[in-house]
Amino acid sequence: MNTGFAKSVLYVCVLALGIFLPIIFPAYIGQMTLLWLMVIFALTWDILGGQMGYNSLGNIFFFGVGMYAAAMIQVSMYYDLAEYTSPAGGGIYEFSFSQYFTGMTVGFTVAALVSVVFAIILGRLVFGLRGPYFAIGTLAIATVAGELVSTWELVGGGGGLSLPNFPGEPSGSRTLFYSMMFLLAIATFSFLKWLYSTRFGLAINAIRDDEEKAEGMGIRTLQHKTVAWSISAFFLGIAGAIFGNFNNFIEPLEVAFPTTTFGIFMVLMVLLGGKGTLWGPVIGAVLFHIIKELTWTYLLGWQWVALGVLIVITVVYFQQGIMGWLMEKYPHWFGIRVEGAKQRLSDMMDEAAK
Amino acid sequence: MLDNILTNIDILIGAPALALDMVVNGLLIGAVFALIAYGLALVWGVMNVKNLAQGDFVILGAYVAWSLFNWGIHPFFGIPVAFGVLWLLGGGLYLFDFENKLASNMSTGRRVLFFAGFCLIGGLLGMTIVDNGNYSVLASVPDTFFIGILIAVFFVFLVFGGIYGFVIRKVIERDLFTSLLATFGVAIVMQQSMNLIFGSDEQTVSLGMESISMLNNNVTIQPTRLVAFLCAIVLAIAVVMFMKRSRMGQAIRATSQNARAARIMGIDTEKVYAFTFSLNAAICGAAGALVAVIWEFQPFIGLIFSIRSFVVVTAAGLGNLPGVIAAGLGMGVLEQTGAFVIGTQYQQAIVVGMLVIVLLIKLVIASRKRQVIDT
Amino acid sequence: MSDSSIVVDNITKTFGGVVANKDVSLKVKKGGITGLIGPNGSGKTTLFNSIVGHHPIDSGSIKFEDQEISTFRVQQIARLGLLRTFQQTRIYGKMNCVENMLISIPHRKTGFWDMFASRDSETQENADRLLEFVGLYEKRWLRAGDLSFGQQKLLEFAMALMNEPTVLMLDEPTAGINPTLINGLIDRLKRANEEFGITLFVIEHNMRVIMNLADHIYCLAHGQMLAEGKPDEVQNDQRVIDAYLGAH
Amino acid sequence: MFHYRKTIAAATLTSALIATSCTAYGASPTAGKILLGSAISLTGKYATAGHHAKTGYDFAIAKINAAGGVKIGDKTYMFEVKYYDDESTPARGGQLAERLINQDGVQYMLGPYSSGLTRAIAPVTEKYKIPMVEAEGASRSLFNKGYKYLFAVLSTSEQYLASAVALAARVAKENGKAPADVKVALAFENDPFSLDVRAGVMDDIKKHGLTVVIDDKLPRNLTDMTPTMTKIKALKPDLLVVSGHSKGAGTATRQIAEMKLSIPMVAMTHCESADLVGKYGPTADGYLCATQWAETLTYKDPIFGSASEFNTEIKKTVPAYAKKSVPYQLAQAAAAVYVFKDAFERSGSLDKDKLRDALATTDLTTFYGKVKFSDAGNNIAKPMVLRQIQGGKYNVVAPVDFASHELEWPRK
Repeated sequence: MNTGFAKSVLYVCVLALGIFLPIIFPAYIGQMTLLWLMVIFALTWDILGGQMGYNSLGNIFFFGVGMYAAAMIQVSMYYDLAEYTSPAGGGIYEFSFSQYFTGMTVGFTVAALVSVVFAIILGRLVFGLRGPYFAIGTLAIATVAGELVSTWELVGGGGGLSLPNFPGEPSGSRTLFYSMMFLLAIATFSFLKWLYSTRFGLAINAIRDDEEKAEGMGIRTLQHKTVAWSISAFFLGIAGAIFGNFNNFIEPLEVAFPTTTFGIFMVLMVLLGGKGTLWGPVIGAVLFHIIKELTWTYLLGWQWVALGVLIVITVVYFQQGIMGWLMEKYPHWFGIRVEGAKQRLSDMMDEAAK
Repeated sequence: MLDNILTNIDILIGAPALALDMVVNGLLIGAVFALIAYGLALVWGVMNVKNLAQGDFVILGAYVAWSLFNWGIHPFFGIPVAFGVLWLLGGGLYLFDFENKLASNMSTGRRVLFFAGFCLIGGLLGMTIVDNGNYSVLASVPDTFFIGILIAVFFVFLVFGGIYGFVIRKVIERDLFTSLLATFGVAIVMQQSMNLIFGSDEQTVSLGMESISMLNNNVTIQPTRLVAFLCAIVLAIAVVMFMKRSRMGQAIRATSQNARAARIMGIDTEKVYAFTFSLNAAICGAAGALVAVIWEFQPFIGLIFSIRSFVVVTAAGLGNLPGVIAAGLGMGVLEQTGAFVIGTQYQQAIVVGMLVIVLLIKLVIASRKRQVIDT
Repeated sequence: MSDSSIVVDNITKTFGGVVANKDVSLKVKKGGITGLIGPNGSGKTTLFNSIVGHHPIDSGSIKFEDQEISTFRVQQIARLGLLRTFQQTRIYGKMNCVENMLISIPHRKTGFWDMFASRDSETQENADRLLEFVGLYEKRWLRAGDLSFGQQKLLEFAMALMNEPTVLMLDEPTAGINPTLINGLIDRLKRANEEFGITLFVIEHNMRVIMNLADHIYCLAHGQMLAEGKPDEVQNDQRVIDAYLGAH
Repeated sequence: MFHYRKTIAAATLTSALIATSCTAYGASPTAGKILLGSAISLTGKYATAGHHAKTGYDFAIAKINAAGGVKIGDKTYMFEVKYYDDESTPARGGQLAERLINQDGVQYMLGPYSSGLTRAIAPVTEKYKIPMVEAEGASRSLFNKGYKYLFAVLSTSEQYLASAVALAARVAKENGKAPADVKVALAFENDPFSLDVRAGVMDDIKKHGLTVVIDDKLPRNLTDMTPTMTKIKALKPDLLVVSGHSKGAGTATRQIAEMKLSIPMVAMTHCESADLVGKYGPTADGYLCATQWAETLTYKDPIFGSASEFNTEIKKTVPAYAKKSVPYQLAQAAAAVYVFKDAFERSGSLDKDKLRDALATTDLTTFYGKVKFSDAGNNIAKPMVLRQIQGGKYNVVAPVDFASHELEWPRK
């Protein structure tokens, strides 16, 4: 039984769960869509937060940018956006099947591109900040973005914006958004798995471990940081676009740029699962989502208290996360070798053999 | 937008006294921001704890003052009480610091004192819980008072004992992220607890005091804000004197400069930390009482005070009280005039935008060093 | 082309009111091993930092291979092939030794898309060879942070070699190393100089080491250049002896 | 070997967790019961109003059940509600609606609080063809989307303060002033509801030809309105219109008094919910308050009795309202449940499509007012009323048909 086989078993299992669970439990498809969104959140946050050591609190910015970019494109391709969003409303807007999907395709592409462009521009600004100021600076950017969008009348300002209705059966739209989110999560995971295996993965790890040394060794740190942020932004932008359509109604402060909910959750999920690992964010996201959904059902009224306590426990007492804990406890599972008695013994044996 | 700005500037040119009005009002409320920010600068500087729950401490103080007001205690007497209550909460947390040897060595007298404090707070909270903010029960059923005490002591034990003993103490001197996220968790718990205890209604302490008007009513000064301003100044002076003169103040300053060296020199840093935390809690309590008489508040509004204090502290730097006061006052003025000129809907954006600008300025200053800005 | 790799001309660096370097000039000969000595606080590390672009200098000029670099930043200078190691050893602690080596490839030779290059066997072999060279081959899969201090120093040295620099500036390579290993290290430094053709510029405290190693030595005291010359000339210079003994 | 173990362990863990999460829930509609569902704001910025609405739902259900429940054919059903907390955020609202429908098997929905949340939930109920009677989402943007399953018992938001504008124009004429000389200051919160109220007010201002001198949008996290008040000082408008939920109403009232502004006419929404009289007493005198319902109106129905009886009973059964006036948010929530009861009984079945048709043909008089839905689903039978705070009492002053008191103008 080789590891390759075991790994493929795992991947097949996850894929099978992703495909069959919504068929077996169709009632939970909405929650499962969100589950994959959470996985995307955690994975994209971990690029910077875990692998590169830059704790951003403002990644949610790209989520909102993607969401609004896609929404604006989807509507304005067929209707006058200002009229569509005016509070008085200007009539009934319907989108045909082809309009809906053409709009979505174009919208999603633009969402991804706009997010990346923003990442590149803002990257030059924020990557000069270190430590606490990076976190606070990114948080401030996301907050300002939400505030500014809410004063932008073209997109409905604080009044929000309804997205085109799905021109078909409800089950169709549910399956559509589930598949989109699932595929995006799989794509994100696969992309990152590949990315971390390249030199890029090593470089951002180096930046995490000692940025000054990395600079001293000639690594193009700003370039790496910007690219890492852009990758994050790319996937988050698309995720935002999908979520906007899934939610059907978007609004700046709480749906698009929710710095104090999704923005913090993404950090928390990564910490819970173990940062700087590929599977940690996934595990963290799944666990967090389940805990959250359970408390929201069974602890009505107290759910936020429960969440707050969970945050505190994770952050204060269990910051290495599940994967980190496993790695500490069973390093050999992960192919990590430690300077232990065993190792020294084998060193001595090697010496003797020579 | 530009039209709006021009129109607004035009209004100001037409009535220049209004500019004075906004500056005065801005300074008055800025003093409250400065006070809250100073508390934050203290815990940030001494304990390296970036307290995101700062605003929620303030709101708790506001609720204390509001409760007292409902019992017929004038809020200006409520200020010292709120200061004291939150001090006790903060300091009492020391009792729950189980692993700390010093707490177990605490003299019986002090324990009794703390316990009495807890009973007081307990009673207060308890009655609020039982009464759901109506205070009709207070006069009629004395039993509930004692039940209230029991519930509240338990509650206080759980929540506040937890905050220091199980959270704050564990994140001192740890990295930024730990304290930021941990206190965010604390903030959520506090907001929800206040929501469950006091209800989600907006509350305020309305004193109905006549405003002082000058220059043909173009400049109005609300006495509440004036008192708030004076209180903030007096408190700030008291804190500065305390930090300069008292032994504890010196120990705090030493610890903030180098905790390890301070420990080697025989300063009990654990004690300093607990003290600093309770001092911050007390400052927040007093600031909360001021907030209660100036604004409307509800359990979820704390975040805006947290944000403002973060902006102020980031702009002024740690351990720089004159800077914090100046930045706080400036923040107040900027918020008022900025919202007037650019538009009220940008008020929040202006506040947070200031933070971005401050960071950028810092960045530009730092970029004079060769290594910070990359090619 | 001059035969000097680094030419430092009259540089001055102050921190606040404290003068760390005053009108310091020196030349590092191409292909040679140049030493820099001086008592504690004489401004050796400040000089290093000025050369590699760690902080701006107040006045003077620094040339590397005839190119003015005094306004360049750390990464640019590193990508020119001028590399330094740190007094407080710096390695990537959470990565294993091989990974530390693989990411220390000469970045000046890479383009944008090389960022996403997969691991190739050539680089891998090169890394293994250099780890073998410094004697860390057996421990190559250990996390770098778990290595002993001396081993970390060796790793840092290997990483620097991996980078294929033209000039390598070493800040106290033997500090904190077990004395029994020092001879091995000197030997390796010499071999690096000879076999790989890397110009070395070494700060060293240990007089025995530097006298063995360097072919030209500069001595700094109180931020100013005190003496220079062949090892034995410097060793016998009365001013150097006074400086070390604390006479003024 | 080790890798294999790790893999299996991880796979088992994942599947176990997902399985638990999915089977942990479980719901089935109970026989003899009609399960309604609602995502309502119990926490977050709309929590106050959310609680009002929830109290209204609960009260109405208790009342209807006590009066013998819903009679469909010869069977009797009791109402029951499943609540979730939407945390006042639209991102959560839509998901919870899905959950109510799919997991809890809810076939009939009661609305959430606020237009924003209703806008997030309506697409979901529409998608599943679940009839939703909502009582707290007044934005017109809800009724131009062609929704077939959305019914609102309340008047749409553009009507909220329209009569205040008309009133100002009338007063101006009576005092020999041209409407164009009437200066209006607007201060509206930047959220779906208030923006929609603003749109309505703007239409009416245009209609009557008044002049807007200040048009401020208030931030969501409002603490201070001083900048707006300063502008009022300079420009001295004749009418100030404020809408910003209870926080906006409270802050405005407080700061108008503090800055000693004399504005002849002030109109706002959410006076009752902000408890202006209780908190600010005489300083709030003379304010015009838009309300969907007033306890002094003369409507009645067989379950709740008259409006004033409803009012008294709430004050008696819910201690929190003993000392403050009962907000209309509560009354309209109760009315929504009553509309459901009526529609169920007329449709004579539990089928949701039949129920929808029955709802569409509702023509009912409740203690809250008349209810009759347009094709778009909004209630067209009930006007908004405008009350003025006069000596600490809310007295209806407009429209004329309902007015019990004369308008006091200018306010002191």
